[in-house]
This record gives sequence, C-alpha cells and structure tokens, in this order.
Amino acid sequence: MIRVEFLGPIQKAPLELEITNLSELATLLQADKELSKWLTNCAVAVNDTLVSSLEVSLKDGDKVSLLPPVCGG
Amino acid sequence: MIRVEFLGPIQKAPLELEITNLSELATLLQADKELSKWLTNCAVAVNDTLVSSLEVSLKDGDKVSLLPPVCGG
Amino acid sequence: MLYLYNGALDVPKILKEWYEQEAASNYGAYIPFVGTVRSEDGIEGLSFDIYEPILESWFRSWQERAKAKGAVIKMAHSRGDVMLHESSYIAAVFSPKRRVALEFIDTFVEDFKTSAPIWKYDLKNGQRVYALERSTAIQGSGILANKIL
Amino acid sequence: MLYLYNGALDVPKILKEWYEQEAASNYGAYIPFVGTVRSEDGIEGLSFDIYEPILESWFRSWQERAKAKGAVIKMAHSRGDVMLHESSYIAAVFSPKRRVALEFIDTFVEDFKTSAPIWKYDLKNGQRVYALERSTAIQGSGILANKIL
Repeated sequence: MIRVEFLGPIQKAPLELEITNLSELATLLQADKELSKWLTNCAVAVNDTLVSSLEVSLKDGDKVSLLPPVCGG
Repeated sequence: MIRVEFLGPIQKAPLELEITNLSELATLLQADKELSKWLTNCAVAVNDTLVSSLEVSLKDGDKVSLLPPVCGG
Repeated sequence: MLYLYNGALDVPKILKEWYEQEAASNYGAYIPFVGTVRSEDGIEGLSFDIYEPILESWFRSWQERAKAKGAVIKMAHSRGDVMLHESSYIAAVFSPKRRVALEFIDTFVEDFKTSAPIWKYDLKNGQRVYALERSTAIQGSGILANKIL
Repeated sequence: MLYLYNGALDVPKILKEWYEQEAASNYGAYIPFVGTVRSEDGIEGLSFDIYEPILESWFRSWQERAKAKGAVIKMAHSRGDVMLHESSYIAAVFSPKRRVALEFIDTFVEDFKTSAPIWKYDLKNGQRVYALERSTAIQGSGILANKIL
C-alpha cells in the first residue's frame, strides 16, 4: 500500500493506493477533476525526498507527498 | 589663516598657515620628510567636504583635513 | 538551529539568543534577516502551514553549505497566524568575514522563498485564503501532469 | 539614526531598539549587519578613532539614497577600545520588500569599509598599532603628492 498526502492548501484527504510507480499515480490523479488543476504546479516527494521524474518505483509502505507552490517568510 | 588638521593615526599637531590654495599646501607638505609618506594615500577635505583636485582656493578661516586610509567596522 | 514557533516570533529575544550562542565562536559577521507582516490589500495578518520533514532536510543541506564556507546558519519561522506588524521569519548567518555572510544571507533567503515547504495564507474578512499568486512552484514541479504514454 | 558609543556596543539592546522604532512603519524586511572583533594575530582587541563631521555627512548621503528606495538605514559604531568577541559596528536596513534590503545592506557595508572616516588600531602587547595593511585609501586620495609645476 502507498500513502499519498496532499500538503498545504490542497484540501484533500490522504489516499491509500495499490500502485507500483509514479506513472500509475499520475494516471490516477489526472482523472480526478478537482486535483488536476494542482498537478502542473505541484512538486512530488517520495518518503520526504523530492523527485524530478516519474521514473521512480514504489514499494509497500512508501509515502508520496504533493507540494503546491510555496511562499515562506 | 588656514588651519590644517591631521586625522587618525597621523601623529602631527595642527598647522596654522598663510596659504591661498591647496597647491601651496602640497608644496609645503611635500617638503616635510615625516609627512611625505602619508601624502600618497591621504584624502583631503576642505571645511569637512572631500575634494578631488588641488584646484581649490582657500580663504581665511578655512579648515583643511588630511584623512589617511580608513578601516571602520 | 531550525526553530519553529506557534504564532509570531519574539524578534529581540531570538536575535539576542543567537548572538549569545555564537559570542565566543570568533565570527566577525552576524547578519540576521527579519521578515515582518506588512499591511497590504486590507489583510489582517498571514497564516502559515509548514511541512516539517522536508523543511528539515532542506535546512540541513543549507547547514552543510554554510559549514563548507566556515559559516553557520540559523532560522526561525512561525506556524499558524501572525498578525500585522508582527514577524514570522528570521534567518541569520555567522561567518568569520563579511563577504561570505553578505552573499550567503542573500542566496539563502532567495532559495528559502522558492524551495522551503511553507504555505502562506492571507487572513482577510475572517477567511484564510491561500496566497497562490505570490507563491512559487518548487523546482521540478509538474511531473504528475506529464502525459503518460 | 547614526549612533556613536564609547567602547563596545550592546548588540541585543540596539537590535531591539531599532526593531521597536520601526515596528509600526510597515517595513517587511529588517537586515542588521553586526561586526564583532575576532581573535587574530594575537590581538587583545581593536581601537577606533572617528572623525565625526565627515562621518555624519557621509551617512546623510546614504540616508538620502535609502529614502529614494523607500528604505531606512541605521548605524552604530564604537569609539575607543573594543575587546575580543565584543562588537564595534552595526548597520541595519529596513525596507518594504526584501530585494532592496538585501542589496542595500551589501552596498552600504562595502562603501562603509572604504569611505567612512574611521581608523582602526590593533591592541597588542599594550600598544595601539594603526592597522595600515587592512585599511583602504579613500577614493581621491593622493592629490597632495601631485608634483606642483
């Protein structure tokens, strides 16, 4: 099971998904009308490390986080 | 009378001179063995305003200051 | 050397504590940057969400960059609401010489603005409104929008 | 907004006072630069001479440059002796936005180092030795060494 968390202003409860890589996650999330507006400007972290491509495989217990645009300070 | 002051580390008492411009002052100070080492790296102010050439005339009561290399902070 | 507080920062206290922490470390330059909530567009204040695990790893990478230059970096940030004219952010660099500190505080603060996982909301008419138009997508954003073949 | 003190600066107190002075001025960024005496070459401390009339006019010109950018500049410096790990210099910029403050503190501190009429001495073995090799001739220096025709 992979846990997917939506951080900051994305008002969406975490998902528990049976997926094996980020491409599968992309396919699922792109089908979600409410989420699709966030996908173009969200960064992605796997187990709290930012990743820069979808070529990442996932294993049971991994956590994926979506980080929308930031503005600290 | 023109008062000439030597600031910071220059160990020299002020001078009171009868001169009418900075060129005359340069001639006088260049003749002073002890001072001549300072002249190449001193800035010059007339009445507390820095000047950038010797083409400055002086009138009675003016103050000329010599400012050696600085290091605040 | 990363300090998170609920609500506004006590700026004089933090600046004093950091100064005293490094009082005997032989750093010649100490440069804090203090960010304060400005009155703008009728807001009553700002509010912040922080994702701490990634903030901590991002900050650790900057501690290593500081160390490589013989410097130290410290940072404080608010969680939750910070009202007008209160402060929400302090970053500070200590280094032996001034050039390193002057350059480091600038690059640190700029990277903080575009990389630190902190989300800002305007407090306005009792609402908490995400400040999307002032926010920056983290480098590498958008991969989940890629067309899957 | 130019403060001269005999001996070391009380850094926490000054940083607090300046922060509170501008607490309601709606500046978003406050960047102090603090200079502290480092242990180097066996010195016991530093000592400073200041020529105040020219320091004041130099500082006024910087206040005008700050004002033109919507910013404020403050500065404190020690006269006389400042011992190891004590601080002798604080400069601070306040501005509405961070870029102006980050750039202003850098250009201000660099110009201060080469233009402000302050002379530094090493305190070493009970002597007060002019730090010539670390000092910078003010721009335009040397005119009195010109050959007079």
